[in-house]
Amino acid sequence: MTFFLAILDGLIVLLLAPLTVGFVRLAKARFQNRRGAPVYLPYLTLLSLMRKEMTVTKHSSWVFAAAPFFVLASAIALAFIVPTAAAGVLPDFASNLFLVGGIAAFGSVFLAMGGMDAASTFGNMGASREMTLAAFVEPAFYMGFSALALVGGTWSLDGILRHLASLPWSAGVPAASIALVALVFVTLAENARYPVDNPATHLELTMVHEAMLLEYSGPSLALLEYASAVKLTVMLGLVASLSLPFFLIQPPVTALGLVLGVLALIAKLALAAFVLAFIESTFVKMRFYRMQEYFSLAFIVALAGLLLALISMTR
Amino acid sequence: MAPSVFGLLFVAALVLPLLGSAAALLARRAGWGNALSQYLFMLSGVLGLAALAGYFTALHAASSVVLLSSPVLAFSVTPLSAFFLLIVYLGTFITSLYALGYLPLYADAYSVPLTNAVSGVFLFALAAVLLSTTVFTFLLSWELMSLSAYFLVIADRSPESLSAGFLYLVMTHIGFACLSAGFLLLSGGHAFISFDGVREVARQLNPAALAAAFALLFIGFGSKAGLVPLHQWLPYAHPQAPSHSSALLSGTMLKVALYGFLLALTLFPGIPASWAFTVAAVGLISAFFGALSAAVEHDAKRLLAWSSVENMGLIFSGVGIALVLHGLSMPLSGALAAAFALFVAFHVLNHFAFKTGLFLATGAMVAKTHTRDLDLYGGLAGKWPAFSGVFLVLVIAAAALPPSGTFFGEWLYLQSLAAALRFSSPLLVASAAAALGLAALVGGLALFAFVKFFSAAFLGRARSEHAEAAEPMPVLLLVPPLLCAAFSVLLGLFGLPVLSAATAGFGSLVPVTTVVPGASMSAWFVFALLAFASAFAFIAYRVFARNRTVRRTETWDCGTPLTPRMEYTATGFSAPMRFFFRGLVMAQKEILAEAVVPGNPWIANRRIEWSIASVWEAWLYRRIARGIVSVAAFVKRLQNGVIQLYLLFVLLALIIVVLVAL
Amino acid sequence: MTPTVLSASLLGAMLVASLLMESRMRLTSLVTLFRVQSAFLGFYALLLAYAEGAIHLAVIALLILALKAFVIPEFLLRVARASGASERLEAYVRPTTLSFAGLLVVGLAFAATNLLLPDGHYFAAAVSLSLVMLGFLLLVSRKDMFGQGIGFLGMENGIFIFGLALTGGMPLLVELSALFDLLILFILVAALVRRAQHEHSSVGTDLLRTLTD
Amino acid sequence: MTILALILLSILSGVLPFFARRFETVTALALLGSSGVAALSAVVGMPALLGASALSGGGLWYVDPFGGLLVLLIGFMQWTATMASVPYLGEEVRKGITSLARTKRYFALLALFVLSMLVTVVSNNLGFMWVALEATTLTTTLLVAFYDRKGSVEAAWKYLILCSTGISLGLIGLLMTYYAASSVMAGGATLDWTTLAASAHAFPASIMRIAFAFILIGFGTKAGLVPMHAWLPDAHSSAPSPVSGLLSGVLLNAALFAVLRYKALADLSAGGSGWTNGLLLGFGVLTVAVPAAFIIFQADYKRLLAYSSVEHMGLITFSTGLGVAGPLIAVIHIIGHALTKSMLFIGAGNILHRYESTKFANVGAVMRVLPYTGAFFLAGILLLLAAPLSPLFVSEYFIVSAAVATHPLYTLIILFALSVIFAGFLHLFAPLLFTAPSRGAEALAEKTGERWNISHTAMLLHIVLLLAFGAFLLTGAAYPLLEHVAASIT
Repeated sequence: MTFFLAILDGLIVLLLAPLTVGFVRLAKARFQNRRGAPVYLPYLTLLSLMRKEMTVTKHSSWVFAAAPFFVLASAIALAFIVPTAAAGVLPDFASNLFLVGGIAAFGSVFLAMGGMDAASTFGNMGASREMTLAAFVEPAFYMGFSALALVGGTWSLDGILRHLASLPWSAGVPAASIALVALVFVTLAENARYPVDNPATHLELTMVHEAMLLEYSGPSLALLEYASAVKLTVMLGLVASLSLPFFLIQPPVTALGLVLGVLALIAKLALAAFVLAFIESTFVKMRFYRMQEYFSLAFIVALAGLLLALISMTR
Repeated sequence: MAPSVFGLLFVAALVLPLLGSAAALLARRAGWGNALSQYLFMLSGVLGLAALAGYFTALHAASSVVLLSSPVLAFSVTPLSAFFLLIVYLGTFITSLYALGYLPLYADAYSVPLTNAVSGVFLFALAAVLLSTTVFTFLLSWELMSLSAYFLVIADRSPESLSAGFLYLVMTHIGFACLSAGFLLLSGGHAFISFDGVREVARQLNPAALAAAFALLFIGFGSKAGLVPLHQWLPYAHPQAPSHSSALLSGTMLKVALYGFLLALTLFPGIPASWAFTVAAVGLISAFFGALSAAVEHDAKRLLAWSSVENMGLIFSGVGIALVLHGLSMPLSGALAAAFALFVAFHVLNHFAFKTGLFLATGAMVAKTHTRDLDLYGGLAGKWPAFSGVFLVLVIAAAALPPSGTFFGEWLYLQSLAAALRFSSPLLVASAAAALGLAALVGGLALFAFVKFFSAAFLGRARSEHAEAAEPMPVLLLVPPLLCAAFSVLLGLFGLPVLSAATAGFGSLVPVTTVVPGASMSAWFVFALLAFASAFAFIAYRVFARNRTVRRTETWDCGTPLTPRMEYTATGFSAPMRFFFRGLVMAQKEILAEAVVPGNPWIANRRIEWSIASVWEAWLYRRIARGIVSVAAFVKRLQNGVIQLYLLFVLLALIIVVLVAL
Repeated sequence: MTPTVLSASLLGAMLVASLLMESRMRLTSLVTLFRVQSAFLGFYALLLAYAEGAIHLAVIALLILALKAFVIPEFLLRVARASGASERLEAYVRPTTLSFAGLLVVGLAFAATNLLLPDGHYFAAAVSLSLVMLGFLLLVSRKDMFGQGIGFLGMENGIFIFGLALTGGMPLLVELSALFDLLILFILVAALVRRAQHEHSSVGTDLLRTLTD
Repeated sequence: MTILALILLSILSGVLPFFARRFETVTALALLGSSGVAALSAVVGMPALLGASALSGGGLWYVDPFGGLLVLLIGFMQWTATMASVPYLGEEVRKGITSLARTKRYFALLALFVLSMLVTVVSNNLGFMWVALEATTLTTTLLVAFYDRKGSVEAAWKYLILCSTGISLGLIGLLMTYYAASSVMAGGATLDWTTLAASAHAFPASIMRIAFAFILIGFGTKAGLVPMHAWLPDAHSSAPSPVSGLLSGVLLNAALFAVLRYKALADLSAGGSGWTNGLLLGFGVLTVAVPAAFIIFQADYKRLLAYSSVEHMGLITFSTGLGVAGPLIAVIHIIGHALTKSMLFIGAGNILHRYESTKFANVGAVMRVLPYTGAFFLAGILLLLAAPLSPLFVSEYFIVSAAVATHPLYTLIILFALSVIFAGFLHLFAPLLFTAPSRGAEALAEKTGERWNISHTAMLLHIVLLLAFGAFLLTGAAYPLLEHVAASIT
């Protein structure tokens, strides 16, 4: 029974991914006093991209063609092993936090290789910067999640979520609050949002993630766009459900509980998208060569989270 | 197999390399000389593996097989040495298979018979170090190993390899001096003493002597394993050797240094926490410097050498932390110490697999493109699709990405460190947190280095005629790296379960490895997950993508026609790293502008000169060298040619000795 | 003049001779003083031989008189004149300082003797030790090869007295071969002096400073 | 009786070449003579080495196992030195550097030198030993000044004056020992070592200590101990190479042999070897450390080999002072160093003739230009730097094993000095062997290649003997025999 719930949790995320991106774009538009496109527009763009013809540069090799599949595979794997709507459905070895870190790195590596194979300076610069960011995000990523693990008592995200859900809100979440802030830093860096990277531009000096997608077109571009959408949804969903561990789908589930869970997830994703849009509209993008300040800040916040977790645990 | 039979097998495997080198010398005129010696080496590898198989299954690796026990020389197989012998014989087999196709390509650069003869002695010495059970035999075979490695490094007699060989042999000799002093300090004056004897003698030694002996042994083995600050020879020496030998140097010799250190640890009655902390700290610092230098390096083989420094640093820090935890008596410390020991064993195997494969593959690449500078590579994936596929698997293993065995090794390491955060003593938690942060950064830097290596070499357009005119890759040079890649994937799938089963003592395969309750990992699940996700993505593509026509066009260049020189080279790729760590890699960049028309600053030919230097070499090595030189210059003034002064020396000595005699 | 007074005065004469040798800056005067010293040495040995009735000692004494008083100095002067070496000798310091240094050395030697040999024949040992030290001083202070050669021979004389004073002389065969060695040594000194004079047209040792480091 | 025959034969082999007129007959006669001497010294040395020590010639000669070993070494090495001298002088005669008369004088002096060394080692009478040691200096002075080169007179003069001064100090020491003996022994003192050793326990310890002081400084000058070593690099580098091979290889050990004779007497009189060991250890460390400074940036490879001899003498002296296990180590090191160093000098001779310069800057790519000499030279360097199969590896291992527990500071100084010397050797000899010289590289083209001559046979003999001895050490059987030899030193 829990096996189906895990598959369901993954599928929900896969379906909702373009919706979250739509939410974020809508919220940002509204912040900029624009009407913004309808929320379901990303679904349509992906489908239309799928039907377009692909133009591939002569100089690229098989790596350029294979990269989108691996990037999407890593995103899909993340969707299935990171709990968003459901809790207590995955065994310990399935959602170990270091496994999540590894698979995220797997995805960004192939994205960077795709960028490098395009033999254009834009892609190369994007790949070089992406790999630098991936290298610097790891300490903060693992320290933040370890702080959470101390609070949750186990190293599998699913177990942490289940533990937080079982505790009254005041007991669990405050202890993990600083760690969650660190995770927000990490999420922004991992998904190429402000202040690390500007997702909406094609200006070579400010784009990192977009630069690597520059050479892709047609179905490959769709796969890559969809993969980044899924990754964004997974991480936003995780942070949201960790900070608001209510209405989660627990194993002895009833039909009502299921529907409520999905709706709660949609609400949480909308809220998270709104917060993300708010951050993106207020913060300015940091210069790439000041990135070590950003990541050292993230690491220090994670350490503070660890300290708080230790104090709250021993008390 | 009865014990005596594979005692014979071990002896055969030990002696065959010497036969191979003799054959190489005797048949130096004949064309098939190289082939004959390589086959003999491979035979020794196969026999060794067969003997080990027999040893592991039949005796359940509990007791040791004595091969020779004369009062001076004594060889026998012990459980600890059997594990490392596995690596030596695997390495022998694969590198000799590779040398079959590789050495004929370099018939003019290396004198093939001599190189084979020396590598035969080297292979013998590697196995002999592992098999020796008395201090004298150990030091004898150790010195033989170091010396034969020197002759492999200077195989092509070029000035760079001579200076690299010089630095290597001087550091090795200092290490050997420390080793002999350390071992003999422990054996208390007995010249011919077995390691068991040393254990008894060490028990009665006073703590100061034990501390001095440990320091000496750590310096000796650390310098050989390439730990900071005695690592500077490794990035110079390994690349200069022929590729199949540098694969052996990096893949196997560093492990023998680790074996020596582990053997030395068993000799001490007890390891205080302060020693273990220093080992862990030095290990982590070496890992950081190794990874950082690999990230900014643009010479292919030197990058791999730096990555060896990083991995050996990680392994030694694993040993250090295991020792610290072993000393504690807290609830989880026992399980965590076992986890780190498992990490050391597993990472040794993983590093052997991917490093040997990478060195062999890079050797093939350098053989075909005649340059080692990554900035001149590019577009090789198009020319050698199969080869680049194998290389990608090896790079994934080197960068510790999920499906590879190294990822599960890194997981063991980081997971156990995170689990150590729960201990109560603040010092332990602080150092565990620092170690976790640094280890994660090291993982990131290694990731950066190997992505840079793969993409600069294989992707994009050829940046020079070296890469443009790369000849097709012969199969013989492709098979050994393929074997290594396969072995690394196998390690990923079965490595952790088999090893934890072996160490845990029961026979059945353990699908899920658990470090502490709540922290477990199953290799098969990860493979299944990635396979399922890739299938899912492919099916999504097949279902949704109606129009699958592909049009090959020029890369989008917004107007200005793109040339290969506009691509990011490996140096360009690592520019952010050089900027962020400019203090540590001592990066200097100068843009020199000479005005075309004197007096007119605007029109000028600009030239950029940039350089990175090793912090250690600048601060530590040159300082010591300058100190020795100044002392030598001072002492040299004694021999100034004036006979009257010499007579005064004699008189002075006489007076002093007579005064002593009164 | 009982034998002991006679031997004491002979030893005193030898001491004075070698003290004077320290400050001689001309070759001929240095050689003559060396002859005088060796002659006294020969008589002292004869006296001892007569006193103890040791025939082998007498033979040795006569040989010393023959060799050290006549043959060697004569041969040295002929070589010096044949090779055209300059008559003037040089030293690192002025002659007066040399003689004061000689005095200091003799004082030290006398003081050191009772440290080295608390119960032996004190005066003879002291004189022999000072002769050795004076020879050494000559070796160290003189710049030219002649000075060093003569200094070395003076030291040999000192050691010979040391042997006589302590043990009444070594067995004949050993003494003979020792003297034979001394003769060969002197021939070599002469040969090297001639070669040096031939090559550098000077016997100064400051030209012999090329082999450094 | 056989010793008398040995002495007569060596005098004969010295005189023989004078009767020949052509160069070939001179060398043939010299070779014949030296082979005879080698055979006879084997007859004298071997029984003493294996069996008990033999007193013969009416108490004049005394050959104990250690003496026997040195006789054997002298016999073998003068044989290979003469073999190497034949092509060495042949080349010089062909180039007109040396006249036929000089070659005759060369072989005569060489034979006399060998004779004096043999007498030093076998004489029971300490007076005779002193005379023989002085004779070694005298016979080799003209050999050091053999060539008319710039530094040879200077080297010979320094060699003569310094060594003779040293040996005179040794004479004072001998006289004091004689004095100490006569004050105690009833039947009148003799200079025979065996009788002295029998009653040495009664000698007054204070006088014997001062006597040993004089002996150590006196004969130490001859053995090249620092600070009395200044003559050694000059003399050994300006002498003809085969002779400097003998000088470095075995003459230094003969001088140390003399010192050890007196050490035995001093130890017996003092009732314990603590005091003398302390002195030997101190001088040993000094003699290993100081040459390191000269070896690092040495410009002349013959001087480098000479400094290396000083360093190895330091190691031998240090090991003799290491108490019980000491003499065993000294024996191994003496054999190892003697054979290796003389071979290297023979190789250096060949290199000198082909490149006509002893400077590192003008010499290079020897492995390509002189294939045989290069290969043997490389093997020699490795054996000298204590490569695994070399006897020096075993002896240096034993030194560290015996000394690290009791004298940690000394061991660290020695290990550091050895590392510096190792680095210096490698830094200088690797380019010499492998890369073309900076100056005169193009002139090498037509000089490449060499034919196998008798000097290569000599070098090969040395290497085979060394490797055999190294392998013999690896089996357990070597150590009882070596203990037997070492026991006779203390």
